[in-house]
Amino acid sequence: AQDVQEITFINCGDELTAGYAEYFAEWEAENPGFKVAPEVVGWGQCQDKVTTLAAAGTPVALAYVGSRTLKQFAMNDLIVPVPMTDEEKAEYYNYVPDTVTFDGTQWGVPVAFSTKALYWNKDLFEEAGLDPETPPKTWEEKIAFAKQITENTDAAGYGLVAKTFDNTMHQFLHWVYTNNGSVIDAEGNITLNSPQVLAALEALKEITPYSEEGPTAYEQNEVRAIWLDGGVAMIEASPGAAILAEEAGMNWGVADLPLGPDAQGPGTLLITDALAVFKGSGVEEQAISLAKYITSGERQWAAEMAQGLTPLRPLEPQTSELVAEKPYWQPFLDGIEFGGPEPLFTDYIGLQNVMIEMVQSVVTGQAEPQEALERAAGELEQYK
Amino acid sequence: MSQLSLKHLEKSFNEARIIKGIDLEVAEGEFVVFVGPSGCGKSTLLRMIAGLEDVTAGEIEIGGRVVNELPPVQRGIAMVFQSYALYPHMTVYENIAFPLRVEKLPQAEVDQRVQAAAKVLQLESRLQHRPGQLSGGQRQRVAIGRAIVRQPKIFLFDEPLSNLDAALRSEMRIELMELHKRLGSTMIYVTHDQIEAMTMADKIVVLNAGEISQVGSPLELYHKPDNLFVAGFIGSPKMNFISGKVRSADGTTAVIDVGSLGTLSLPRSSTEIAGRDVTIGIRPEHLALGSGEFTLEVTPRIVEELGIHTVTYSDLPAGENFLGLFEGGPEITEGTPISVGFNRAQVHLFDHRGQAVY
Amino acid sequence: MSQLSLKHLEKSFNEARIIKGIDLEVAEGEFVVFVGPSGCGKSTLLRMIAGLEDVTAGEIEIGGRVVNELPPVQRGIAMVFQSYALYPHMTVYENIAFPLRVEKLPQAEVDQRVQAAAKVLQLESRLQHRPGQLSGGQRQRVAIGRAIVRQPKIFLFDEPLSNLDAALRSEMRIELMELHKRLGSTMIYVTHDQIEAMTMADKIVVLNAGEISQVGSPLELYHKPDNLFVAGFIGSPKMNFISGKVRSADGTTAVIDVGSLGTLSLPRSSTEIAGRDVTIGIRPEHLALGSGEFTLEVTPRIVEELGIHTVTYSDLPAGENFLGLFEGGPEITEGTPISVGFNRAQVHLFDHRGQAVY
Amino acid sequence: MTSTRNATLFAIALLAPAVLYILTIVAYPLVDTIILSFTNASLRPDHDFIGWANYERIFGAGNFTEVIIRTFVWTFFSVSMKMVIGMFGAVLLNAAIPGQAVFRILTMPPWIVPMAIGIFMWGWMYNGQFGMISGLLQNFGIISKPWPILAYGDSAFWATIVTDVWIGVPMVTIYFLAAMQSIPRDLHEAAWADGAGRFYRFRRITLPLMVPAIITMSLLSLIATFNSFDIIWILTQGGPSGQTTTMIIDTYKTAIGSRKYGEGAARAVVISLFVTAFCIVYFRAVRRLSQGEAK
Amino acid sequence: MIDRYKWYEVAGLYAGIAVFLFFVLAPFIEGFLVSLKPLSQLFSTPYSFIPKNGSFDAYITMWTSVPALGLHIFNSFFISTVVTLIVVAIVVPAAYAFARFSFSGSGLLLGMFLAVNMFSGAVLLIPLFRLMRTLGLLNTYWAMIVPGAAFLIPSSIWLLRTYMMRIPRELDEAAWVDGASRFYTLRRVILPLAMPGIVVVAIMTFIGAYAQQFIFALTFNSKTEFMPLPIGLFAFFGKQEVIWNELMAASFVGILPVLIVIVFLQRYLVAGLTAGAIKQ
Ligand SMILES: Nc1ncnc2c1ncn2[C@@H]1O[C@H](COP(=O)(O)OP(=O)(O)OP(=O)(O)O)[C@@H](O)[C@H]1O
Ligand SMILES: Nc1ncnc2c1ncn2[C@@H]1O[C@H](COP(=O)(O)OP(=O)(O)OP(=O)(O)O)[C@@H](O)[C@H]1O
Ligand SMILES: [Mg+2]
Ligand SMILES: [Mg+2]
Repeated sequence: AQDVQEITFINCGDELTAGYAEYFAEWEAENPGFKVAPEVVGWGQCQDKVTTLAAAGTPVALAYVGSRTLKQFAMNDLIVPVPMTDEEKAEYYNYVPDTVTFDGTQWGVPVAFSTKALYWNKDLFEEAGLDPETPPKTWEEKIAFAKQITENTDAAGYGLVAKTFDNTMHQFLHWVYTNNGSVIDAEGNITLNSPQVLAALEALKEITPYSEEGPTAYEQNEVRAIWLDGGVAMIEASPGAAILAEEAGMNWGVADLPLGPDAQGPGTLLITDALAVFKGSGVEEQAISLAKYITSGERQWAAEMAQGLTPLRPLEPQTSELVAEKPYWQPFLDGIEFGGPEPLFTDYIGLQNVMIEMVQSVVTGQAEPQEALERAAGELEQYK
Repeated sequence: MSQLSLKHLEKSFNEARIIKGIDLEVAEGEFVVFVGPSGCGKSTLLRMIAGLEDVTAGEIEIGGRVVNELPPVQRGIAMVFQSYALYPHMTVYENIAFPLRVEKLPQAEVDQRVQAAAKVLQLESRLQHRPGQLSGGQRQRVAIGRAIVRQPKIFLFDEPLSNLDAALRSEMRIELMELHKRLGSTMIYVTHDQIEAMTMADKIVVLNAGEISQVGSPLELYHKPDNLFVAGFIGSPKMNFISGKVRSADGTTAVIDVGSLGTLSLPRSSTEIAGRDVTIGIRPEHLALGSGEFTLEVTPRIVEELGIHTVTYSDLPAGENFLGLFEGGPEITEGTPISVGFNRAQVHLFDHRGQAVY
Repeated sequence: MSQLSLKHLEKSFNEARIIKGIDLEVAEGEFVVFVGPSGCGKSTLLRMIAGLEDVTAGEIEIGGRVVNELPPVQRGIAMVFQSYALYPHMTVYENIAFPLRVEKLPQAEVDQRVQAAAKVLQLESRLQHRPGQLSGGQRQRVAIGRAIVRQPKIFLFDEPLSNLDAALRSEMRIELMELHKRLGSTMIYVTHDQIEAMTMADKIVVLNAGEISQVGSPLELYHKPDNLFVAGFIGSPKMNFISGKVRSADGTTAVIDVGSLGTLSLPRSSTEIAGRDVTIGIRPEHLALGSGEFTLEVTPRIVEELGIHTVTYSDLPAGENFLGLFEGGPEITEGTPISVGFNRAQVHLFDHRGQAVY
Repeated sequence: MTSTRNATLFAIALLAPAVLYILTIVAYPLVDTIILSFTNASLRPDHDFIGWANYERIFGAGNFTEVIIRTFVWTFFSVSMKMVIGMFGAVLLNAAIPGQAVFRILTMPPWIVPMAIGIFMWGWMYNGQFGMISGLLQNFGIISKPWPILAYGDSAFWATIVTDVWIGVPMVTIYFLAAMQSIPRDLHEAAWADGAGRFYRFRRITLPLMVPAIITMSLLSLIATFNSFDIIWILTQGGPSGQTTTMIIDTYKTAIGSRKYGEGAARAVVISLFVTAFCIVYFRAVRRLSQGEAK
Repeated sequence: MIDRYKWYEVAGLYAGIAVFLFFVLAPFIEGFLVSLKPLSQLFSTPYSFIPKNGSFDAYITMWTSVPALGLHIFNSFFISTVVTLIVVAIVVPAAYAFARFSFSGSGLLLGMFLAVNMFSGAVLLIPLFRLMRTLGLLNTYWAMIVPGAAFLIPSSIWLLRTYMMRIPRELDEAAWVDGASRFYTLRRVILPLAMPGIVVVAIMTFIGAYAQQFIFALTFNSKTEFMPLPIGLFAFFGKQEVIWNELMAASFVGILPVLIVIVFLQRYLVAGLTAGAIKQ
């Protein structure tokens, strides 16, 4: 019999990503002697499973991972670099390649992209005496609107996320990236303790009283549910919320994230997932080939649309068509320009813990913003 | 008025009728002993009086009040269980003190009462042991101790002395009797020990298969058993039974043909028995070596010398067992015929249904 | 040669010495009865012979072989536990059949043997019950059944009849004795029942606090107890003890001052006792109403009429209890003085250490 | 029994399968773990021995004592509540009243349902906006605004305990029930005849006789609770502000989440030592207590 | 008689049971309500205990959302059954040894067994994974059965030992005197008497294997056709959305088989232990 080599592939999710089955077949046809063996693992356990397999010395060839983990894998010599040509980089939106870049090279192929925008509930705006068609454009307005809504309606003004979950850091990074702040620079210096971030923390503190009761109990999906139920007027969320809002029959709008005083333009947090190629599977070459194949322009676009994800590439004419057909997509693309990536740290969990702790201490009033910021900045040093 | 009265008391376990309609009156301060063969329902009856078993039918009255539905403590009883029911996790001291603790008596009083009970029961040196470290007899004494520290109106004892040796047992017997005198409580006492039954009881209740066979004072039962069952059950060794047929019964004398042993004429007023099968009974201790009003010759198969007396086992021509009990240690050897006599007045007569005929 | 021999056998639980050096020889086919006060170590000794308790010191030999380390079944014994130890999840039938199942006997044989045992033990109608549904006596009989279906070389019985009524008990006694005769097995039997001890034993071993007080045939123990303990333990009611002082002992006659009762002269060869404190003993049944070689007047405090005989309880001037046992039911009333006599030959004498002096 | 040597051989034969099984499947990885605790093993395939460095780091970490104390408090309350509620349940389910067969079965679901699902359901309950607790309290007018239980350190701390108790209670209840059933009936009858009421009998008879069962269950609960991870992780991830962070959560966050296997192993070893010490102390205390009761 | 209750006692008992069961079942009530609500209306205020427009749709759609759900339930059942058989077979003799023979080192050994329980599976995962690979068990049912049983054995031994210690020693002794071998005694005397305890342990094991052992299945097995229920349920977690109603519905359906098993075993749980065994 002919020797057919398997390329094991872990696909996070509850089913194989739409279209992949065909792409695999096509790719296999082009690469005789290799066969793709996909395994679907639920989101909750996917990352752990991939990591455990790698740590145990039986890595999969190719797997979905959060781009934030690439640095850790790379530093531990578990994955191989997947350099991009400048052409390839250019195809992507601004900053997307950065999410998988560290030490000057790329360590994964971006496969999913997520950006956030501000949703508001027009009915609540109206009820509070605000113009339902005018979302806040600046932090100042956001806080003022939130205050007005809280005081004039049964609902709270703003959906604040502060639970001990990764999304709390993400949401805080919205503030950071809409005020031209950052956490770490390209040289690896911690830049957290800056006036821009301090302003973000202070704004957060200010808006807390106009947020739902007990923000430390809620993560993004829960806050979104409250928003859908009319419990809060404004939230920051991904495009998925739009579909839910439609289903719920709400009167809603979506806009760019409001900007801080130092903002240079619309910003957001850019989160990507990537396909990582693990070392030692013996089919690294083919895995890279496969990864690039299934994430090439059109195929990637199709997958994104099927899943309701932000496109990785400003593909035309598809992008224009998308915005024309579903105008709510616009703010999600706007923010990319001045957005920032998830900071790449060797110990991502460490980073996350520090940031969450910082946010919670401010939200619960246990610490003043400046003090919390200094402590966090100090602690971050050890996780670089 | 009687303190305890049982009226048509019945008990069934599932389908099995164990207690079949018992009527009994017990006066205050009386010492009543229940005897009967193993499995006849003594423990069951006691447990019903105690309130541990539901009553299937009938009534239990204590002090004139129907107590069928009352819990034990409200009936004013204390019970010694046949199975002892000691608390394995408590010391002997705490086992005995238990009822007093329930009553929340002050420690000084508890201590005094427990020590007193322990003294009576010769358990002083065991007070700090657990039941698991005690011998059978010691356990039984602890169970008694637990009952006597309380001073209830009615004591229920289920074979409380069965695991004691003769010496201790007779001491305990005296102790219990003195306790009875001192407290004046009513006592209901199950035993299978003849001596206990005969010496302690004011009234013996003979149970047979869930029914009362006879109630009476010990000597009444001994001298005038109502029926074959009681006659056989009371007295040890057992009464000798010989079957016979009544030749004639004229209202003053009954002439009975006792097979190869000849004829016996007894003063009986009954005429109904004329011509019927009867059983005559003679207690082994009523036989005398030599001759009496009636004399017969038997050959002892077994001779048991007990020191205090000697028991012989022989077979009558018709095959019946025939025992004799003679004082001291007379010269009797197995296989050598002896003559034994007995007197008319000591012969019991039972009709074909087993009822005594006097 | 003896079949079972115990050599300097000792047993301690933790620090407590329970068995303190027992030497005993049991011949094949002998019926040995252990008696002794509650807690003296009878069960413990039996369990050591069975192989259930480790031996602290000394040796157990069966058939000339030291078996200290052998498991019970290799010792060829069967045992009836004082606590029955029935298997609660098995029917009576299966409980009795258990040893046969172990031996993997064919069902027909099992059935035949179990039925036979059930018949003897009057358990036929209970074969399908569980132990939990049985009365105390029924449980005990099942335990016996389990021992007798096997036919071991040595039977060990721990108070097997203590829960039975007199009638069944004497039947069972006879059954066990016949079993003994039929099988010729050695039997070691713990009891606290005088009658059982006296009638069944070839040899009685009297234990006291972990030591052997005396070994002998029943009548030996009755008539010639070695010491005060045995004298008091064997015989029921208990022997009367009266303390006295030896006036003179010339090697043929001892003259004893028995306080207010006067002086007693007994034929005794010992001279050592001269001038010492002694105890004299007289069995209640050796007293006769009226006069004898010695006569004394006592006032019965309690009169117990048992039918077969009458027991009186009186106090001697020095405070000792003094019992009398008289045949039948003589005319004695409480509080009325009576004269009782006894003969020189029936008087026991014990020196200051409690040893008998003959 | 005699022939101790035989008995020992037999005991060894009986134990052999268990010992062999555990040796291969657990002990071997366990030893591996202990060795690992002296290395800097991480995701990287190779690792070096670094002596006690991992242990030094653990004890050097600033909040370690705080976490230990919190863990003990959490464990203590959780285990005691399990015992108390389990006993309460067992007593109720032991009563001779109709319907018990059904009630006993209805006790089981928290135990049967996959743990994560049970915790999600509690997450729903604790939700301030949509959950049953806050909702019912609002419906009955006891509170006026939503009460997000997991938002505040104190209530989150207790909420995680309650959930842990909930998951543990069925097993404890059923085990206690079985133990209660094996207490001879005549002991109760004797005490009852002496006038002891239900409560008194429970205290003086049932409870002392159940001491072995209580020890067993509390020991097993202790171990399970000490290592209880999913509940806190799913409900609060140790928050807010670390106020539900127990040793195992701390370990997970700082070591396993970060894939520092060496340090993780060291933490596992430390936790096990703590549990062991705790178990021994506990065991002694309970035994002394139970002996005291009997005196 | 002793079991007789006054009316207010009965009322109190039922009230107590109601409170107790409410505590135990409240989250299920919540979960059940969730399973009845359409996804879009899951989150709505004000809180209403009775769902407004509930339906059982989730109970139907879940079979199409996660087509292998039935298979997962079967797998869980199968794995748990095998685990239970293994555990009982190993634990019964071991517990008996610990309960009855006090050989030197028995305490230590017991302690060591318990110590095993103190290492939660998570830290042992990597070494275990290597072991499973060496034994060639990855991606088979055995990958879940073998470690699953291992971590359930120690506590089961402890539980059963406690139970067996309550069986009167005299019963062993009687059998021993009657010539029964120790094994025969174990089989004919101890085993039947320990049945309630064994059933408890078996149920515990079964449940432990059925519902709780998530991590081994996840790590040591990649084949969907072998995946047990807990993993299967996680299929209802999307990246963004959790299909709560179907998840809850599937959870309820998933625990049914165990409930049915327990219905059958429940009478053993209440079997009296030593009624009538001995006098004391
Ligand atoms: N729970 C029960 N279920 C069925 N039958 C029972 C139950 N308890 C007792 N019995 C039966 O009831 C009868 C009477 O039992 P009980 O214990 O009262 O006898 P007893 O007279 O005390 O006998 P013993 O002198 O042997 O103790 C027995 O035949 C026994 O088998
Ligand atoms: N396991 C034990 N630990 C400590 N002491 C014990 C133990 N077993 C028995 N004893 C003690 O040993 C002594 C002898 O007990 P044993 O059971 O042999 O007495 P016994 O002669 O059979 O008494 P009884 O006639 O009352 O049954 C008792 O004092 C008892 O308390
Ligand atoms: Mg009885
Ligand atoms: Mg004994």
